[in-house]
Amino acid sequence: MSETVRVIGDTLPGADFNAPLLEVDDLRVEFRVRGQRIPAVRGASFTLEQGRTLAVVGESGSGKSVTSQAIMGILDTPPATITGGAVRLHGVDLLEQSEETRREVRGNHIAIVFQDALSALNPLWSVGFQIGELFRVHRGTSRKDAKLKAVELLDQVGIPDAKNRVGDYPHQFSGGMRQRVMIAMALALDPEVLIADEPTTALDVTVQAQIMRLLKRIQAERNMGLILITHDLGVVADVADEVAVMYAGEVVERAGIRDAFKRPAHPYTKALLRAIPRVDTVGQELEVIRGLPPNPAKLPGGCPFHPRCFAAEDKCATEVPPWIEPAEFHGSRCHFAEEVYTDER
Amino acid sequence: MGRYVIRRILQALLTLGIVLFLLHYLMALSVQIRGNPALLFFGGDRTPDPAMLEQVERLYNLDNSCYERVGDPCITPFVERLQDYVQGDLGTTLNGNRDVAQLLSIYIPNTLRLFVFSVITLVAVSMVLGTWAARHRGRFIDHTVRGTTILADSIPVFLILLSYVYIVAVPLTRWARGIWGTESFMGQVFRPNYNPDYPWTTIIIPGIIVGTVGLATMTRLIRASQLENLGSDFVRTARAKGLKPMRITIVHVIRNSMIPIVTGIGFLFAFMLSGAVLTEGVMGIPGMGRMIFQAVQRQEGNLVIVGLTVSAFVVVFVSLIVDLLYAALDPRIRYE
Amino acid sequence: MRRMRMTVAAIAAAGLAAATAACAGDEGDVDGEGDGGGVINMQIGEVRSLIPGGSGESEGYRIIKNVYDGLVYYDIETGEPENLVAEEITSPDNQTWTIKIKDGLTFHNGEPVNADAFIRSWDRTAYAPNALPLNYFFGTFEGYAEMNPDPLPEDQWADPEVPEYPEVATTHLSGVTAVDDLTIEVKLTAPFIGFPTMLGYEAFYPVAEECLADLEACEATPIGNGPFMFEEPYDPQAGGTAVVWEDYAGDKPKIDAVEWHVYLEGDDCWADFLTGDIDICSPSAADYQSAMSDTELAERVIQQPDPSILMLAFPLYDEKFQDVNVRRAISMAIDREGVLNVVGPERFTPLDEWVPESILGGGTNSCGEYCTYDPEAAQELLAQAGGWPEGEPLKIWVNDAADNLDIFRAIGDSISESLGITYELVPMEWTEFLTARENHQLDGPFRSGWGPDYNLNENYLEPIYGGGASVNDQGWENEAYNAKIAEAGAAATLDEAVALYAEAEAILAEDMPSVPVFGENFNFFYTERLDNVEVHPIYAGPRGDCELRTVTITE
Amino acid sequence: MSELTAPVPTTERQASLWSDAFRTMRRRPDVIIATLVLLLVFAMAAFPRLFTDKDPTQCLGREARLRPDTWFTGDHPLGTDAFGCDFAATLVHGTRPTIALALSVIVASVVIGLVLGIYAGYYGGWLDSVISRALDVFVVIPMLMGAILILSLFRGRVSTESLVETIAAPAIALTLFGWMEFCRYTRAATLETKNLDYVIAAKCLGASDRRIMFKHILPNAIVPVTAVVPTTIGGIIVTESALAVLGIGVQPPATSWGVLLSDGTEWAGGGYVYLFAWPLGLLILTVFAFATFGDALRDALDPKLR
Repeated sequence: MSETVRVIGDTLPGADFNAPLLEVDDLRVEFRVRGQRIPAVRGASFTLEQGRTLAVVGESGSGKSVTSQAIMGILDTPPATITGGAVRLHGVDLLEQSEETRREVRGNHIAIVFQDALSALNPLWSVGFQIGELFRVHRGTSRKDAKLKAVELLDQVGIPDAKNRVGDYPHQFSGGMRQRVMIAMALALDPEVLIADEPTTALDVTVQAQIMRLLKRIQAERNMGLILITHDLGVVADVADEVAVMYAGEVVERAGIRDAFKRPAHPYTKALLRAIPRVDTVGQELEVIRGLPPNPAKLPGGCPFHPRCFAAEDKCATEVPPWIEPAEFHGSRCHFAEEVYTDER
Repeated sequence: MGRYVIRRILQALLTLGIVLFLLHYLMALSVQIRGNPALLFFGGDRTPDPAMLEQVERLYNLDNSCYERVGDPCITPFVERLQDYVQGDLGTTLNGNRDVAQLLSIYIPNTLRLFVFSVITLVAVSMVLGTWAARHRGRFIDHTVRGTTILADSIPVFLILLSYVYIVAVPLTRWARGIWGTESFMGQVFRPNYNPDYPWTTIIIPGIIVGTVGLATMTRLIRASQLENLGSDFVRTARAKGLKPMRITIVHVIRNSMIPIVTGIGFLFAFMLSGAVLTEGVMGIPGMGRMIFQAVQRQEGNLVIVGLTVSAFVVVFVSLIVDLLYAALDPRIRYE
Repeated sequence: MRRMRMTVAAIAAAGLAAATAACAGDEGDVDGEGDGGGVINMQIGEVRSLIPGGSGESEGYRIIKNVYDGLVYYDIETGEPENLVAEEITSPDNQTWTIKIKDGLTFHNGEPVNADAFIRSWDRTAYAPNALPLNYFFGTFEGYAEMNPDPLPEDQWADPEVPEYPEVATTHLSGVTAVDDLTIEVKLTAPFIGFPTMLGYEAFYPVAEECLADLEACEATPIGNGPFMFEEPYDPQAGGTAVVWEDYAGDKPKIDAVEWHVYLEGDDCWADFLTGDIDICSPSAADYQSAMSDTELAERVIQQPDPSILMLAFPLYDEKFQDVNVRRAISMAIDREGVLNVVGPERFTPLDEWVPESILGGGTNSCGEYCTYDPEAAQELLAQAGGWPEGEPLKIWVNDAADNLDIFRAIGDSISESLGITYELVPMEWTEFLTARENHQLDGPFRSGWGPDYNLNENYLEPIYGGGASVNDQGWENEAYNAKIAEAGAAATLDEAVALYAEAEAILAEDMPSVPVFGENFNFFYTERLDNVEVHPIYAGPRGDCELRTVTITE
Repeated sequence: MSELTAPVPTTERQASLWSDAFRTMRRRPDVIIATLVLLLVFAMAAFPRLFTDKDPTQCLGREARLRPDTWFTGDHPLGTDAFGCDFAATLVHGTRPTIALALSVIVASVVIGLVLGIYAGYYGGWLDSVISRALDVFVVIPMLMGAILILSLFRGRVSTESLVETIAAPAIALTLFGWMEFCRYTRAATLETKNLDYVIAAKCLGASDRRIMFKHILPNAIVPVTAVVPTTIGGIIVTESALAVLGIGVQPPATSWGVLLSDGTEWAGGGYVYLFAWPLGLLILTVFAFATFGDALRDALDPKLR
């Protein structure tokens, strides 16, 4: 719907509009700590189309946040290093671009909403300043106009009395409102891809729903691609179009949201789904996944999930499972993907 | 805010009042235990006539009998002293009968000038080093900066001064005068002693040397806060906004790092006052530090009390300013 | 940002100061190109007062002696008083003195220097309520007692612990009268042949009427009658400049002006001397050694004895020191050369007399062998006297100023090494030391130093050892000695008196109530721009001075 | 300073905090070197006879300032000092007063600070007000100035017979103006800890105030205090030398590094650099070792900022 027709070629030379909006291909990230190399992301692949919502789901430490930061290009290097793969925006591999181009891409094309808005906003500057800063830096807008734009944005994300609150500091907002400020800031330059990294984790349940609705609405209005990163499958159900489940730094299952919920093809996904409290399971005992998430420095051999897997067999401990697609647009990294998909295991 | 300031000021006044009384009591005790400082008036190797001594004692309010009884807090002279102070009469010195207020008007500016240069040095050097170390955290430069500043802090400042005066200053001055001439800035700046004809120029070097007091503490503070800020979520946000590193540093890191710097200066100020005692002594700067030291040596009770109260006032005042600066720097802090 | 501005301001201010100084230099001929003139830069300590009678310390006197002219001036060679303002000083009986003043002399402000000028100065100093440090100089004058009364009887005090004094009714010394405008008659309470030698001292300088009218102004800008005068006020913390008085009647100084730079206690002028900012300076012991090894610098040194002396005195009220042989043993146990090596050679000279050579009547070597280091003889003497109490340390009492501790530690080390007894150094703060010494509370040898008030051997004998056992610090009394002192005071001529005082010194030497240790030395270095540098042996100040009346600037 | 906060306390966490700290420290080469230096200095203080067989009180004026031309051999391995005493002996024997002074000041300050801080923080109310006010009052007078004031005003006859008498006066003066930092940390830690669940639990179980204070709160308070102790010791050594140079610290003929330095500064200019360089080197080395150790300890106890 964007009224401003952007000339993408200006800021992203070589853009091909027939290519997918965002394509992450076998992305690999390592942390180097005290001479030790710890893999954080070990081959993440997924694709995002315009106007669609992709949910990236996983436990903490599964590499989903690192992936999002790698896409943004804001990993702390060192200790993190991208060791392989590609992040393609309109077919252009961002990893090969100069730092300057990447800076232009940030905010202009891809924006991110962080989990904890309190620490993600600078406590010493007013929210108006922090939103306006984007216009001033990227568009050269004057201080006054930038402030007007900020008011407009705050209004759009549903902050009441935005005009008067634009000069307030982050600590003067409630948690939900602060997250709205964060979203307003991400939307400022009308990006094509919005990454929301656990946007509701720190919030109350009612507020969570409001924020999710807001994100959905905005995504629809602006026809953006939205990557929703969360550890909570429950949040994803109503919002996402597709889901990518991550475990131990790799995508273990990728599917359309309905398919994934109905017929998961990876034991981990299945276990996650069973752990969601639902109206129809009231009275039954909730299942929990046994064991702890693996230490990325000491991953188990074979399938990294095997020590916790209900379906594991001997070969799971020795052989790395291949990518199996039991159905169209539905893949899983499990030796027994077919069986799990068909609910034989 | 206003209420907070008033409460802080009242608290500060109470502190100063207690300091004033304690100092008075210490002086009284010292007179009671050690004997009469009026003897100083006569100086030299001889014994004054008792009648003369009495005259002098009367002149300086030392004739109160409480000075004969060890442990007596001498309340009456204290009240008289306070009355005099309130009326703006700071009294005179025993040695030379000088007006104390007039002495302060000479000494205070000198010490302030010294502090101007030392604060500039301290902040500038520790900012550069702290930022540098933070950027290269855990690497060789970080360790080197840390080691060097700790080493610099381990060398007592008066020894740096003495080495400067005795070893470096004379050849440096001669060299500079050979090039730029005696009356030039360069010809004066390296002089081994303060010179009242060049009150700013000849105080630069001692100021810089005093500025090394607390360098390690300050650098460490700045490094830590820079690290905290550099690794903070809001800096990550700023990067996600596509800001240039320079802008991130200026807008999002430095202001946040100012807070520990302000604390650090407030904290180190007291140490600088100590440094001033030695520096002013070695470099011949007629300032507060040296005045207090000599006054204490000569048992110049009045001068000690006035001098230390002024110094205490400065410390209290600085800490008040620091607290108020907090509020100015950090919108989260609002004193109620 | 504000700090930045301040730095800029600082540099600007510095530049300005440099610029103005340079301008002043052009006018005042600071660089002194050729033909004499120029400004000499002198170091000075903290000055107490610049009005005669108020200083009483070397630094004030160093300025006063150039800004004022006294009745006499001490000859730089012989040390004898020569008339300066006085025309002649005579007495028929050494008790009533008549002083005639030269005609036509004035103060800087034009007031005449006459009998009244002196009398008003003396009255001011002698008047007890003024509490001036040099008050005691008038103790021998008739009428002093009326101006310095004894305290009231104890039962009349309001507070039993605070003595009270009667009002002093008179403001004039009755023993001093102006016979005519230019003649003063002074009556002393006892004959004193050395009276004229006292008159060169600060206490006896004249004071202008205008000065007494506004003491505060006069303190800053003294109104003197000497060759130098202040145009700008003198600042005791920063110093000041005195220029040559154009209308000075005597021999005018060869320089244009003198600028005094203040070095307070603990400061050292040496570094500034090396950079040429100070013209005369005395180095510390360590700096002295390096200075003397610089051949070029070593040519510009003035070394001569200073009349100040250092002694180790005995508490004769303590039973341990009753035997003269103990006192002699301790004296002979002191390796004076060795101690000198510790505190810095040539700062002192070993002393074997109670009156130093530079003083009228001094140089008698009266102590002789007993002031010579001889550990064996010392041990023998100590054994004769019955030895030293077993296990008891010899306590040496000193006041902790300057390098006293170093000197007496070295003395203690030496005694301990020679006699095999342990010693303990007891440093005391000055006022406390003074009180303990006077009240005879010390139980071991103590420091005793003396600098002369005037140039006569009497000044080293009477004030220190006279007055009887209860009065002097040693608790020493010898009738023959007291008689000799009295006889000398009444002598007909100065020469006769000097000889009699020397005899008194010999009596003192027999009893040895104190041990002469060192006479002090001047070691003054001067810059190459100076010439004809002379140092007056009396009151030159400890850290460097010269005769400003005769010094020249060459360049 | 403010960067130190008490970590969440349970007994095991305490134990692991200390052992973690110990383990981290053990691995750092700078800490190992600093520890070796400190051990050497302590050995010199405790057993001076191991390092020299000369009597430092035997001094011959005529032999004053013999330069150490024959390095480490001969009669005077480091030459003689300004009084003709063997310089090596003086230096070694001067270590004990220096170290003893620093240690006694730090022990006294820490004890005073801990006790006052815990009482102020635990009981609050008027006790807290009084102690906090005292803190304010002492804080406004810097340590060196306070020490100068006390030492000069009450300077009198000082005996140098025994070690205790030698260091008593400066030790008291420095302690008087040295306890505040520890008190402040302890008070803050106490305030933070006293409302924690396990302390309240202990209270409910009827533990006495004293038991709670010293059993439960003290272990927490001691963490920030310990972290500043080594650096403070270095500071005390420096302050002592400053006092000695001003002539009001340890009184000669007793020696300390400060006294040696103050003699040394006098003679360094005259070409006797060794008189200045040796005590200076020893002092800087020791203070540097303390500071390095303290820096590492602070890091180890507060790993966030490493």
